[in-house]
Amino acid sequence: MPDLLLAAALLVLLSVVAGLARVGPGVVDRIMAAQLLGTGGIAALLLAGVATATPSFVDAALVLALLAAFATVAMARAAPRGDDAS
Amino acid sequence: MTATLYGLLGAALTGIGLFGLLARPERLLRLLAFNLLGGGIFLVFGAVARRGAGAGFAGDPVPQAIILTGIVVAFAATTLAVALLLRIASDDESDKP
Amino acid sequence: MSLLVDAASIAAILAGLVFFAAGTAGLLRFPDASSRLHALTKADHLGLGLIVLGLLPRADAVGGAPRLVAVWLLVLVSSAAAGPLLARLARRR
Amino acid sequence: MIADGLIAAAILVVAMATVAARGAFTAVALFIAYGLLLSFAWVRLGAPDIALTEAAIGAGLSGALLLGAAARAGRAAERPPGRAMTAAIALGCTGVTVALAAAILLLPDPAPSLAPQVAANMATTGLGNPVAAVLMAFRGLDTLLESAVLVLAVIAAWSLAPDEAWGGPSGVAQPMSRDGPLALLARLLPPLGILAAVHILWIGKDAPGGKFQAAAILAAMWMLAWMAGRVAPPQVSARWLRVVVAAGPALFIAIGMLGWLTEGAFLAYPPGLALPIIMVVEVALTASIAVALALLVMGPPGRRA
Repeated sequence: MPDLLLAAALLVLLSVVAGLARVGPGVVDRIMAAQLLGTGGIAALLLAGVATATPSFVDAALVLALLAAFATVAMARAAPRGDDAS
Repeated sequence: MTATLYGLLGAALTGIGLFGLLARPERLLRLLAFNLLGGGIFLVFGAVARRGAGAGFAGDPVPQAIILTGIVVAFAATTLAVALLLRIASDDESDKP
Repeated sequence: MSLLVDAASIAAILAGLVFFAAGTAGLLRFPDASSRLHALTKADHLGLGLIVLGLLPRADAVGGAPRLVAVWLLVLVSSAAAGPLLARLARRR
Repeated sequence: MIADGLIAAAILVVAMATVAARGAFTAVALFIAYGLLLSFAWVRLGAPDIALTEAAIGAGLSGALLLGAAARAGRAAERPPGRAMTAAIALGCTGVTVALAAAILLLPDPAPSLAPQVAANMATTGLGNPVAAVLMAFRGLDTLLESAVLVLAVIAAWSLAPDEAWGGPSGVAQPMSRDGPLALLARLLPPLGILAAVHILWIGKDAPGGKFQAAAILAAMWMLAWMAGRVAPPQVSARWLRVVVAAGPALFIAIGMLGWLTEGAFLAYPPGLALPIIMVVEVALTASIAVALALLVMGPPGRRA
Protein backbone atom coordinates (compact mmCIF):
# COMPACT_ATOMS: atom_id res chain seq x y z
CA MET A 1 0.00 0.00 0.00
CA PRO A 2 2.68 2.62 0.84
CA ASP A 3 4.30 1.96 -2.55
CA LEU A 4 0.99 2.58 -4.27
CA LEU A 5 0.56 5.87 -2.41
CA LEU A 6 4.07 6.99 -3.36
CA ALA A 7 3.37 6.11 -6.98
CA ALA A 8 0.18 8.18 -6.78
CA ALA A 9 2.17 11.11 -5.34
CA LEU A 10 4.57 10.85 -8.25
CA LEU A 11 1.72 10.80 -10.77
CA VAL A 12 0.11 13.91 -9.28
CA LEU A 13 3.46 15.69 -9.37
CA LEU A 14 4.01 14.60 -12.98
CA SER A 15 0.56 15.86 -13.93
CA VAL A 16 0.92 19.34 -12.41
CA VAL A 17 4.49 19.80 -13.63
CA ALA A 18 3.15 19.09 -17.12
CA GLY A 19 0.70 21.93 -16.46
CA LEU A 20 3.69 24.28 -16.25
CA ALA A 21 4.08 23.84 -19.99
CA ARG A 22 1.21 26.32 -20.23
CA VAL A 23 3.25 29.47 -20.84
CA GLY A 24 0.72 31.34 -22.89
CA PRO A 25 -1.31 32.93 -24.12
CA GLY A 26 -2.41 35.05 -21.20
CA VAL A 27 -1.30 36.11 -17.77
CA VAL A 28 -4.28 34.27 -16.25
CA ASP A 29 -2.96 30.97 -17.58
CA ARG A 30 0.33 31.45 -15.81
CA ILE A 31 -1.45 32.14 -12.54
CA MET A 32 -3.58 29.03 -13.05
CA ALA A 33 -0.53 26.87 -13.74
CA ALA A 34 1.09 28.14 -10.53
CA GLN A 35 -2.10 27.45 -8.57
CA LEU A 36 -2.35 23.93 -9.97
CA LEU A 37 1.28 23.36 -9.00
CA GLY A 38 0.43 24.41 -5.45
CA THR A 39 -2.62 22.13 -5.16
CA GLY A 40 -0.80 19.21 -6.76
CA GLY A 41 2.12 19.74 -4.41
CA ILE A 42 -0.28 19.62 -1.46
CA ALA A 43 -1.81 16.37 -2.74
CA ALA A 44 1.63 14.83 -3.31
CA LEU A 45 2.78 15.87 0.17
CA LEU A 46 -0.32 14.35 1.81
CA LEU A 47 0.10 11.08 -0.15
CA ALA A 48 3.81 10.86 0.65
CA GLY A 49 3.18 11.81 4.28
CA VAL A 50 0.69 8.98 4.78
CA ALA A 51 2.86 6.54 2.83
CA THR A 52 5.94 7.19 4.97
CA ALA A 53 3.99 7.97 8.20
CA THR A 54 5.60 11.42 8.48
CA PRO A 55 3.22 13.91 10.17
CA SER A 56 5.47 16.86 9.27
CA PHE A 57 4.52 16.45 5.60
CA VAL A 58 0.96 17.39 6.53
CA ASP A 59 2.25 20.54 8.24
CA ALA A 60 4.20 21.36 5.09
CA ALA A 61 1.00 20.89 3.07
CA LEU A 62 -0.82 23.22 5.49
CA VAL A 63 1.78 25.98 5.05
CA LEU A 64 1.76 25.46 1.31
CA ALA A 65 -2.06 25.77 1.22
CA LEU A 66 -2.01 29.08 3.14
CA LEU A 67 0.84 30.63 1.18
CA ALA A 68 -0.35 29.40 -2.22
CA ALA A 69 -3.68 31.14 -1.58
CA PHE A 70 -1.80 34.30 -0.63
CA ALA A 71 0.44 34.11 -3.72
CA THR A 72 -2.55 33.57 -6.03
CA VAL A 73 -4.31 36.64 -4.65
CA ALA A 74 -1.12 38.68 -4.96
CA MET A 75 -0.68 37.53 -8.56
CA ALA A 76 -4.29 38.26 -9.51
CA ARG A 77 -3.99 41.78 -8.08
CA ALA A 78 -0.62 42.61 -9.61
CA ALA A 79 -1.38 41.20 -13.06
CA PRO A 80 -0.54 43.76 -15.74
CA ARG A 81 -3.39 45.34 -17.68
CA GLY A 82 -1.89 45.01 -21.14
CA ASP A 83 0.36 42.48 -22.75
CA ASP A 84 3.28 41.30 -20.70
CA ALA A 85 5.51 40.84 -23.69
CA SER A 86 7.88 43.78 -23.46
CA MET B 1 22.55 9.62 -4.86
CA THR B 2 19.72 12.06 -4.15
CA ALA B 3 22.24 14.42 -2.56
CA THR B 4 24.53 14.32 -5.61
CA LEU B 5 21.64 14.93 -8.01
CA TYR B 6 20.42 18.02 -6.15
CA GLY B 7 24.00 19.19 -5.62
CA LEU B 8 24.57 19.14 -9.38
CA LEU B 9 21.23 20.89 -9.87
CA GLY B 10 22.40 23.56 -7.43
CA ALA B 11 25.60 24.01 -9.45
CA ALA B 12 23.57 24.45 -12.65
CA LEU B 13 21.17 26.92 -10.99
CA THR B 14 24.10 28.96 -9.71
CA GLY B 15 25.42 29.31 -13.27
CA ILE B 16 21.97 30.16 -14.68
CA GLY B 17 21.35 32.75 -11.98
CA LEU B 18 24.77 34.33 -12.42
CA PHE B 19 24.21 34.59 -16.16
CA GLY B 20 20.85 36.30 -15.69
CA LEU B 21 22.32 38.67 -13.11
CA LEU B 22 25.08 39.79 -15.48
CA ALA B 23 23.43 39.55 -18.89
CA ARG B 24 19.84 40.78 -18.42
CA PRO B 25 19.45 44.56 -18.61
CA GLU B 26 16.15 44.84 -16.65
CA ARG B 27 16.76 45.63 -13.00
CA LEU B 28 13.94 43.46 -11.68
CA LEU B 29 15.09 40.46 -13.71
CA ARG B 30 18.59 40.90 -12.33
CA LEU B 31 17.13 40.73 -8.85
CA LEU B 32 15.18 37.58 -9.75
CA ALA B 33 18.32 36.02 -11.21
CA PHE B 34 20.17 36.87 -8.01
CA ASN B 35 17.55 34.92 -6.08
CA LEU B 36 17.85 31.97 -8.48
CA LEU B 37 21.57 32.00 -7.77
CA GLY B 38 20.90 32.05 -4.04
CA GLY B 39 18.59 29.03 -4.36
CA GLY B 40 21.35 27.18 -6.23
CA ILE B 41 23.93 27.91 -3.53
CA PHE B 42 21.50 26.76 -0.82
CA LEU B 43 20.91 23.51 -2.73
CA VAL B 44 24.67 22.85 -2.99
CA PHE B 45 24.91 23.37 0.76
CA GLY B 46 21.79 21.23 1.26
CA ALA B 47 23.47 18.39 -0.64
CA VAL B 48 26.38 18.63 1.80
CA ALA B 49 23.89 18.55 4.71
CA ARG B 50 22.15 15.48 3.26
CA ARG B 51 25.45 13.63 2.92
CA GLY B 52 26.08 14.27 6.61
CA ALA B 53 23.00 12.26 7.60
CA GLY B 54 23.59 10.28 10.74
CA ALA B 55 22.69 9.73 14.37
CA GLY B 56 19.08 9.16 13.38
CA PHE B 57 18.71 12.47 11.48
CA ALA B 58 17.92 12.67 7.76
CA GLY B 59 20.63 15.31 7.33
CA ASP B 60 23.27 17.20 9.27
CA PRO B 61 21.16 19.72 11.26
CA VAL B 62 23.92 22.35 11.50
CA PRO B 63 24.12 23.24 7.78
CA GLN B 64 20.33 22.87 7.60
CA ALA B 65 19.88 25.51 10.30
CA ILE B 66 22.36 27.78 8.52
CA ILE B 67 20.47 27.40 5.22
CA LEU B 68 17.28 28.37 7.06
CA THR B 69 19.02 31.49 8.40
CA GLY B 70 20.37 32.15 4.92
CA ILE B 71 16.93 32.07 3.29
CA VAL B 72 15.62 34.68 5.73
CA VAL B 73 18.68 36.94 5.30
CA ALA B 74 18.46 36.61 1.50
CA PHE B 75 14.82 37.66 1.75
CA ALA B 76 15.74 40.73 3.82
CA ALA B 77 18.35 41.67 1.20
CA THR B 78 15.77 41.22 -1.58
CA THR B 79 13.27 43.52 0.12
CA LEU B 80 15.95 46.17 0.48
CA ALA B 81 16.88 45.78 -3.20
CA VAL B 82 13.21 46.16 -4.19
CA ALA B 83 12.90 49.32 -2.08
CA LEU B 84 16.01 50.75 -3.82
CA LEU B 85 14.69 49.74 -7.23
CA LEU B 86 11.33 51.42 -6.65
CA ARG B 87 12.99 54.57 -5.30
CA ILE B 88 15.21 54.78 -8.41
CA ALA B 89 12.15 54.26 -10.64
CA SER B 90 10.16 56.96 -8.82
CA ASP B 91 13.10 59.41 -9.01
CA ASP B 92 13.52 58.69 -12.74
CA GLU B 93 9.86 59.52 -13.21
CA SER B 94 9.92 62.79 -11.28
CA ASP B 95 13.09 63.87 -13.17
CA LYS B 96 11.21 63.71 -16.45
CA PRO B 97 9.84 67.10 -17.52
CA MET C 1 -13.09 -5.79 6.00
CA SER C 2 -9.71 -4.13 5.75
CA LEU C 3 -9.40 -5.38 2.20
CA LEU C 4 -12.65 -3.65 1.37
CA VAL C 5 -11.46 -0.42 2.97
CA ASP C 6 -8.18 -0.63 1.05
CA ALA C 7 -10.01 -1.18 -2.21
CA ALA C 8 -12.32 1.80 -1.59
CA SER C 9 -9.36 3.94 -0.62
CA ILE C 10 -7.44 3.01 -3.77
CA ALA C 11 -10.52 3.70 -5.87
CA ALA C 12 -10.90 7.17 -4.34
CA ILE C 13 -7.23 8.02 -4.85
CA LEU C 14 -7.35 6.79 -8.44
CA ALA C 15 -10.41 8.95 -9.09
CA GLY C 16 -8.53 11.89 -7.58
CA LEU C 17 -5.60 11.24 -9.91
CA VAL C 18 -7.98 11.24 -12.86
CA PHE C 19 -9.27 14.67 -11.82
CA PHE C 20 -5.74 16.02 -11.54
CA ALA C 21 -4.84 14.64 -14.96
CA ALA C 22 -8.07 16.10 -16.35
CA GLY C 23 -7.28 19.45 -14.76
CA THR C 24 -3.86 19.53 -16.40
CA ALA C 25 -5.21 18.34 -19.73
CA GLY C 26 -7.92 21.00 -19.57
CA LEU C 27 -5.37 23.67 -18.72
CA LEU C 28 -3.30 22.62 -21.71
CA ARG C 29 -6.02 21.96 -24.28
CA PHE C 30 -9.16 23.99 -23.61
CA PRO C 31 -9.62 26.92 -25.98
CA ASP C 32 -10.56 29.83 -23.69
CA ALA C 33 -9.60 31.03 -20.23
CA SER C 34 -13.00 30.43 -18.61
CA SER C 35 -13.16 26.75 -19.50
CA ARG C 36 -9.53 26.31 -18.46
CA LEU C 37 -10.44 27.86 -15.12
CA HIS C 38 -13.31 25.40 -14.87
CA ALA C 39 -10.91 22.49 -15.39
CA LEU C 40 -8.52 23.88 -12.80
CA THR C 41 -11.10 24.32 -10.05
CA LYS C 42 -12.29 20.75 -10.61
CA ALA C 43 -8.76 19.52 -9.92
CA ASP C 44 -8.61 21.71 -6.81
CA HIS C 45 -11.94 20.73 -5.31
CA LEU C 46 -12.50 17.16 -6.36
CA GLY C 47 -9.01 15.86 -7.11
CA LEU C 48 -7.63 16.84 -3.72
CA GLY C 49 -10.93 15.99 -2.00
CA LEU C 50 -10.98 12.44 -3.37
CA ILE C 51 -7.32 11.90 -2.48
CA VAL C 52 -7.96 13.12 1.07
CA LEU C 53 -10.99 10.83 1.24
CA GLY C 54 -8.87 7.89 0.15
CA LEU C 55 -6.22 8.71 2.73
CA LEU C 56 -8.64 9.01 5.66
CA PRO C 57 -8.52 5.29 6.69
CA ARG C 58 -4.76 5.66 7.16
CA ALA C 59 -4.83 9.15 8.66
CA ASP C 60 -3.64 7.88 12.05
CA ALA C 61 -0.14 7.63 10.62
CA VAL C 62 0.02 11.42 10.32
CA GLY C 63 -1.81 12.57 13.42
CA GLY C 64 -5.45 12.00 12.65
CA ALA C 65 -8.11 12.68 10.05
CA PRO C 66 -8.94 16.28 11.15
CA ARG C 67 -5.50 17.45 9.99
CA LEU C 68 -6.05 16.08 6.48
CA VAL C 69 -9.57 17.49 6.27
CA ALA C 70 -8.31 20.88 7.52
CA VAL C 71 -5.81 21.08 4.66
CA TRP C 72 -8.53 20.23 2.15
CA LEU C 73 -10.94 22.83 3.59
CA LEU C 74 -8.22 25.46 3.41
CA VAL C 75 -7.60 24.71 -0.26
CA LEU C 76 -11.34 24.69 -0.89
CA VAL C 77 -11.82 28.15 0.64
CA SER C 78 -8.89 29.73 -1.14
CA SER C 79 -9.69 28.12 -4.48
CA ALA C 80 -13.33 29.18 -4.20
CA ALA C 81 -12.17 32.77 -3.73
CA ALA C 82 -9.38 32.65 -6.31
CA GLY C 83 -11.66 31.29 -9.04
CA PRO C 84 -13.91 34.38 -9.40
CA LEU C 85 -10.87 36.63 -8.94
CA LEU C 86 -9.16 34.98 -11.90
CA ALA C 87 -12.38 34.87 -13.93
CA ARG C 88 -12.74 38.65 -13.52
CA LEU C 89 -9.14 39.11 -14.58
CA ALA C 90 -9.69 36.91 -17.65
CA ARG C 91 -12.79 38.87 -18.65
CA ARG C 92 -11.17 42.28 -18.20
CA ARG C 93 -8.54 41.73 -20.88
CA MET D 1 14.55 8.49 -7.61
CA ILE D 2 12.16 9.11 -10.51
CA ALA D 3 10.51 11.80 -8.39
CA ASP D 4 13.92 13.42 -7.83
CA GLY D 5 14.68 13.46 -11.54
CA LEU D 6 11.27 14.96 -12.29
CA ILE D 7 11.58 17.68 -9.65
CA ALA D 8 15.16 18.51 -10.65
CA ALA D 9 14.29 18.72 -14.35
CA ALA D 10 11.27 20.95 -13.61
CA ILE D 11 13.38 23.28 -11.44
CA LEU D 12 16.03 23.53 -14.16
CA VAL D 13 13.50 24.34 -16.89
CA VAL D 14 11.66 26.89 -14.72
CA ALA D 15 14.94 28.60 -13.78
CA MET D 16 15.99 28.90 -17.42
CA ALA D 17 12.55 30.19 -18.40
CA THR D 18 12.76 32.82 -15.63
CA VAL D 19 16.09 34.13 -16.89
CA ALA D 20 14.83 34.11 -20.49
CA ALA D 21 11.37 35.57 -19.73
CA ARG D 22 10.35 38.63 -21.76
CA GLY D 23 7.87 40.23 -19.39
CA ALA D 24 8.48 41.11 -15.76
CA PHE D 25 5.20 39.57 -14.56
CA THR D 26 5.88 36.29 -16.38
CA ALA D 27 9.33 36.14 -14.81
CA VAL D 28 7.94 36.61 -11.31
CA ALA D 29 5.17 34.01 -11.85
CA LEU D 30 7.85 31.54 -12.95
CA PHE D 31 9.94 32.50 -9.92
CA ILE D 32 7.03 31.60 -7.62
CA ALA D 33 6.80 28.20 -9.33
CA TYR D 34 10.57 27.88 -8.80
CA GLY D 35 10.12 28.49 -5.06
CA LEU D 36 7.32 25.88 -4.81
CA LEU D 37 9.40 23.29 -6.67
CA LEU D 38 12.43 24.05 -4.49
CA SER D 39 10.38 23.29 -1.39
CA PHE D 40 9.61 19.82 -2.86
CA ALA D 41 13.36 19.39 -3.40
CA TRP D 42 13.98 20.23 0.28
CA VAL D 43 11.44 17.60 1.36
CA ARG D 44 13.32 15.06 -0.78
CA LEU D 45 16.63 16.17 0.77
CA GLY D 46 15.35 15.29 4.24
CA ALA D 47 15.04 18.94 5.32
CA PRO D 48 11.34 19.61 6.03
CA ASP D 49 12.25 22.67 8.14
CA ILE D 50 13.82 24.29 5.09
CA ALA D 51 10.92 23.14 2.89
CA LEU D 52 8.47 24.99 5.14
CA THR D 53 10.63 28.13 5.13
CA GLU D 54 11.13 28.03 1.37
CA ALA D 55 7.39 27.61 0.71
CA ALA D 56 6.50 30.43 3.10
CA ILE D 57 9.26 32.95 2.42
CA GLY D 58 10.77 31.90 -0.90
CA ALA D 59 7.52 31.39 -2.78
CA GLY D 60 4.86 33.24 -0.77
CA LEU D 61 6.33 36.46 0.62
CA SER D 62 9.04 36.95 -2.03
CA GLY D 63 6.40 36.35 -4.68
CA ALA D 64 4.11 39.06 -3.32
CA LEU D 65 7.03 41.47 -2.92
CA LEU D 66 8.37 40.95 -6.44
CA LEU D 67 4.90 41.07 -8.02
CA GLY D 68 4.37 44.48 -6.47
CA ALA D 69 7.76 45.57 -7.81
CA ALA D 70 6.95 44.18 -11.27
CA ALA D 71 3.71 46.16 -11.38
CA ARG D 72 5.45 49.43 -10.50
CA ALA D 73 8.94 49.22 -12.03
CA GLY D 74 8.95 46.22 -14.34
CA ARG D 75 10.54 47.86 -17.34
CA ALA D 76 13.35 49.88 -15.75
CA ALA D 77 16.60 48.71 -17.35
CA GLU D 78 20.31 49.36 -17.60
CA ARG D 79 22.29 49.22 -20.83
CA PRO D 80 22.39 45.60 -22.10
CA PRO D 81 25.83 44.01 -22.59
CA GLY D 82 27.13 43.57 -26.14
CA ARG D 83 27.22 40.31 -28.05
CA ALA D 84 30.86 39.54 -27.27
CA MET D 85 30.36 40.44 -23.63
CA THR D 86 27.30 38.15 -23.38
CA ALA D 87 29.34 35.27 -24.79
CA ALA D 88 32.11 35.96 -22.27
CA ILE D 89 29.55 36.04 -19.42
CA ALA D 90 28.04 32.73 -20.61
CA LEU D 91 31.51 31.17 -20.70
CA GLY D 92 32.35 32.43 -17.22
CA CYS D 93 29.04 31.18 -15.76
CA THR D 94 29.56 27.75 -17.33
CA GLY D 95 32.97 27.73 -15.65
CA VAL D 96 31.39 28.47 -12.26
CA THR D 97 28.86 25.67 -12.75
CA VAL D 98 31.53 23.17 -13.81
CA ALA D 99 33.72 24.08 -10.84
CA LEU D 100 30.81 23.71 -8.38
CA ALA D 101 29.74 20.41 -9.98
CA ALA D 102 33.30 19.12 -9.67
CA ALA D 103 33.35 20.17 -6.02
CA ILE D 104 30.09 18.24 -5.44
CA LEU D 105 31.44 15.12 -7.15
CA LEU D 106 34.74 15.29 -5.25
CA LEU D 107 33.22 15.68 -1.77
CA PRO D 108 35.03 13.51 0.80
CA ASP D 109 33.57 10.12 1.68
CA PRO D 110 32.46 9.48 4.41
CA ALA D 111 31.07 12.99 4.71
CA PRO D 112 32.07 15.02 7.77
CA SER D 113 29.04 15.60 9.97
CA LEU D 114 28.10 17.33 13.18
CA ALA D 115 24.92 15.23 13.51
CA PRO D 116 26.35 12.93 16.25
CA GLN D 117 27.40 15.93 18.38
CA VAL D 118 23.95 17.50 17.97
CA ALA D 119 22.28 14.20 18.91
CA ALA D 120 24.53 13.80 21.96
CA ASN D 121 23.88 17.30 23.33
CA MET D 122 20.25 17.80 22.34
CA ALA D 123 18.92 16.46 25.65
CA THR D 124 20.34 19.46 27.54
CA THR D 125 18.11 21.84 25.54
CA GLY D 126 14.90 19.87 26.08
CA LEU D 127 14.10 20.30 22.36
CA GLY D 128 13.17 17.41 20.08
CA ASN D 129 13.83 19.12 16.75
CA PRO D 130 17.57 19.10 15.95
CA VAL D 131 17.34 22.15 13.68
CA ALA D 132 15.58 24.14 16.41
CA ALA D 133 18.27 23.03 18.87
CA VAL D 134 20.98 24.33 16.53
CA LEU D 135 19.12 27.59 15.88
CA MET D 136 18.26 28.39 19.48
CA ALA D 137 21.10 26.81 21.48
CA PHE D 138 24.23 25.61 19.66
CA ARG D 139 24.30 28.45 17.12
CA GLY D 140 22.07 30.85 19.03
CA LEU D 141 24.34 33.78 18.17
CA ASP D 142 23.62 33.31 14.45
CA THR D 143 19.89 33.48 15.11
CA LEU D 144 20.32 36.56 17.29
CA LEU D 145 22.32 38.33 14.57
CA GLU D 146 19.78 37.27 11.97
CA SER D 147 16.89 38.80 13.88
CA ALA D 148 19.04 41.94 14.13
CA VAL D 149 19.53 41.84 10.33
CA LEU D 150 15.75 41.99 9.89
CA VAL D 151 15.53 45.07 12.15
CA LEU D 152 18.37 46.70 10.20
CA ALA D 153 16.67 45.87 6.91
CA VAL D 154 13.49 47.62 8.10
CA ILE D 155 15.53 50.70 9.09
CA ALA D 156 17.40 50.68 5.77
CA ALA D 157 14.21 50.28 3.72
CA TRP D 158 12.50 53.09 5.65
CA SER D 159 15.49 55.37 5.07
CA LEU D 160 14.67 55.16 1.35
CA ALA D 161 11.33 56.89 1.85
CA PRO D 162 11.09 60.32 0.19
CA ASP D 163 11.18 63.18 2.72
CA GLU D 164 7.65 64.36 2.01
CA ALA D 165 6.21 60.86 2.59
CA TRP D 166 7.97 60.20 5.90
CA GLY D 167 5.75 59.33 8.82
CA GLY D 168 2.93 58.18 6.56
CA PRO D 169 1.56 54.68 6.06
CA SER D 170 3.99 52.07 4.73
CA GLY D 171 3.59 50.89 1.17
CA VAL D 172 0.97 52.07 -1.26
CA ALA D 173 -2.61 52.52 -0.12
CA GLN D 174 -4.86 49.65 -1.17
CA PRO D 175 -8.36 50.17 -2.47
CA MET D 176 -11.05 48.80 -0.16
CA SER D 177 -13.03 45.85 -1.50
CA ARG D 178 -16.17 45.49 0.58
CA ASP D 179 -17.54 42.42 -1.10
CA GLY D 180 -16.53 39.88 -3.70
CA PRO D 181 -14.13 36.97 -3.50
CA LEU D 182 -11.16 38.91 -2.11
CA ALA D 183 -13.12 40.33 0.82
CA LEU D 184 -14.46 36.85 1.58
CA LEU D 185 -10.97 35.37 1.57
CA ALA D 186 -9.64 38.21 3.72
CA ARG D 187 -12.36 37.44 6.25
CA LEU D 188 -12.04 33.63 6.28
CA LEU D 189 -8.35 32.94 5.85
CA PRO D 190 -6.62 35.06 8.55
CA PRO D 191 -8.27 33.31 11.55
CA LEU D 192 -7.35 29.91 10.08
CA GLY D 193 -3.87 31.19 9.27
CA ILE D 194 -3.31 32.43 12.82
CA LEU D 195 -4.34 29.02 14.18
CA ALA D 196 -1.95 27.32 11.75
CA ALA D 197 0.86 29.71 12.75
CA VAL D 198 0.38 28.98 16.45
CA HIS D 199 0.41 25.26 15.65
CA ILE D 200 3.60 25.54 13.56
CA LEU D 201 5.30 27.63 16.25
CA TRP D 202 4.35 25.22 19.03
CA ILE D 203 5.31 21.96 17.28
CA GLY D 204 8.58 23.63 16.21
CA LYS D 205 10.22 22.49 19.40
CA ASP D 206 9.83 18.80 18.57
CA ALA D 207 9.06 18.62 14.84
CA PRO D 208 9.78 20.70 11.74
CA GLY D 209 8.39 24.20 12.19
CA GLY D 210 9.25 27.16 14.36
CA LYS D 211 9.35 30.91 14.50
CA PHE D 212 10.37 31.80 10.94
CA GLN D 213 7.67 29.69 9.34
CA ALA D 214 5.03 30.87 11.82
CA ALA D 215 6.10 34.50 11.39
CA ALA D 216 5.91 34.22 7.60
CA ILE D 217 2.35 32.87 7.81
CA LEU D 218 1.32 35.67 10.20
CA ALA D 219 2.88 38.29 7.92
CA ALA D 220 1.07 36.81 4.90
CA MET D 221 -2.29 36.87 6.72
CA TRP D 222 -1.78 40.49 7.79
CA MET D 223 -0.93 41.42 4.21
CA LEU D 224 -3.95 39.56 2.88
CA ALA D 225 -6.21 41.70 5.09
CA TRP D 226 -4.24 44.76 3.91
CA MET D 227 -4.64 43.83 0.23
CA ALA D 228 -8.39 43.58 0.68
CA GLY D 229 -8.40 46.99 2.35
CA ARG D 230 -9.71 45.55 5.61
CA VAL D 231 -6.84 46.91 7.71
CA ALA D 232 -5.01 50.18 7.12
CA PRO D 233 -1.24 49.92 6.56
CA PRO D 234 0.62 50.89 9.75
CA GLN D 235 2.00 54.44 10.07
CA VAL D 236 5.79 54.18 10.19
CA SER D 237 5.79 56.81 12.93
CA ALA D 238 3.67 54.58 15.23
CA ARG D 239 5.52 53.80 18.41
CA TRP D 240 3.98 50.31 18.97
CA LEU D 241 5.35 49.22 15.59
CA ARG D 242 8.92 50.04 16.54
CA VAL D 243 8.56 48.47 19.99
CA VAL D 244 7.27 45.17 18.53
CA VAL D 245 9.98 45.01 15.85
CA ALA D 246 12.75 45.60 18.38
CA ALA D 247 11.30 43.60 21.31
CA GLY D 248 12.29 40.09 20.15
CA PRO D 249 15.97 40.78 19.44
CA ALA D 250 16.20 42.96 22.59
CA LEU D 251 14.79 40.15 24.75
CA PHE D 252 17.20 37.68 23.12
CA ILE D 253 20.16 39.97 23.91
CA ALA D 254 18.93 40.43 27.50
CA ILE D 255 18.72 36.64 27.94
CA GLY D 256 22.20 36.35 26.49
CA MET D 257 23.51 38.86 29.02
CA LEU D 258 21.75 36.94 31.78
CA GLY D 259 23.67 33.85 30.69
CA TRP D 260 26.85 35.84 31.05
CA LEU D 261 25.98 36.79 34.63
CA THR D 262 24.74 33.38 35.81
CA GLU D 263 26.68 30.87 33.71
CA GLY D 264 29.72 32.87 32.64
CA ALA D 265 29.07 32.75 28.88
CA PHE D 266 26.96 34.89 26.52
CA LEU D 267 23.73 33.07 25.57
CA ALA D 268 24.39 30.20 28.01
CA TYR D 269 21.11 28.89 29.43
CA PRO D 270 20.89 27.81 33.09
CA PRO D 271 20.59 24.00 33.25
CA GLY D 272 17.02 22.78 33.49
CA LEU D 273 15.59 26.14 32.44
CA ALA D 274 16.71 25.95 28.80
CA LEU D 275 13.37 24.87 27.32
CA PRO D 276 11.12 27.51 28.98
CA ILE D 277 13.61 30.28 28.19
CA ILE D 278 13.90 29.14 24.56
CA MET D 279 10.12 29.04 24.15
CA VAL D 280 9.68 32.56 25.57
CA VAL D 281 12.35 33.88 23.19
CA GLU D 282 10.71 31.98 20.29
CA VAL D 283 7.34 33.58 20.93
CA ALA D 284 8.82 37.09 21.24
CA LEU D 285 10.92 36.60 18.10
CA THR D 286 7.88 35.33 16.17
CA ALA D 287 6.01 38.58 16.84
CA SER D 288 9.03 40.72 15.90
CA ILE D 289 9.86 38.74 12.77
CA ALA D 290 6.23 38.69 11.60
CA VAL D 291 5.91 42.49 11.85
CA ALA D 292 9.35 43.04 10.29
CA LEU D 293 8.57 40.71 7.37
CA ALA D 294 5.22 42.40 6.71
CA LEU D 295 6.81 45.87 6.85
CA LEU D 296 9.55 44.76 4.46
CA VAL D 297 7.05 43.38 1.93
CA MET D 298 4.79 46.44 2.16
CA GLY D 299 7.82 48.68 1.61
CA PRO D 300 8.68 52.17 2.85
CA PRO D 301 6.09 54.96 2.66
CA GLY D 302 5.92 56.20 -0.92
CA ARG D 303 4.82 59.25 -2.87
CA ARG D 304 1.10 59.56 -3.39
CA ALA D 305 0.22 58.56 -6.91
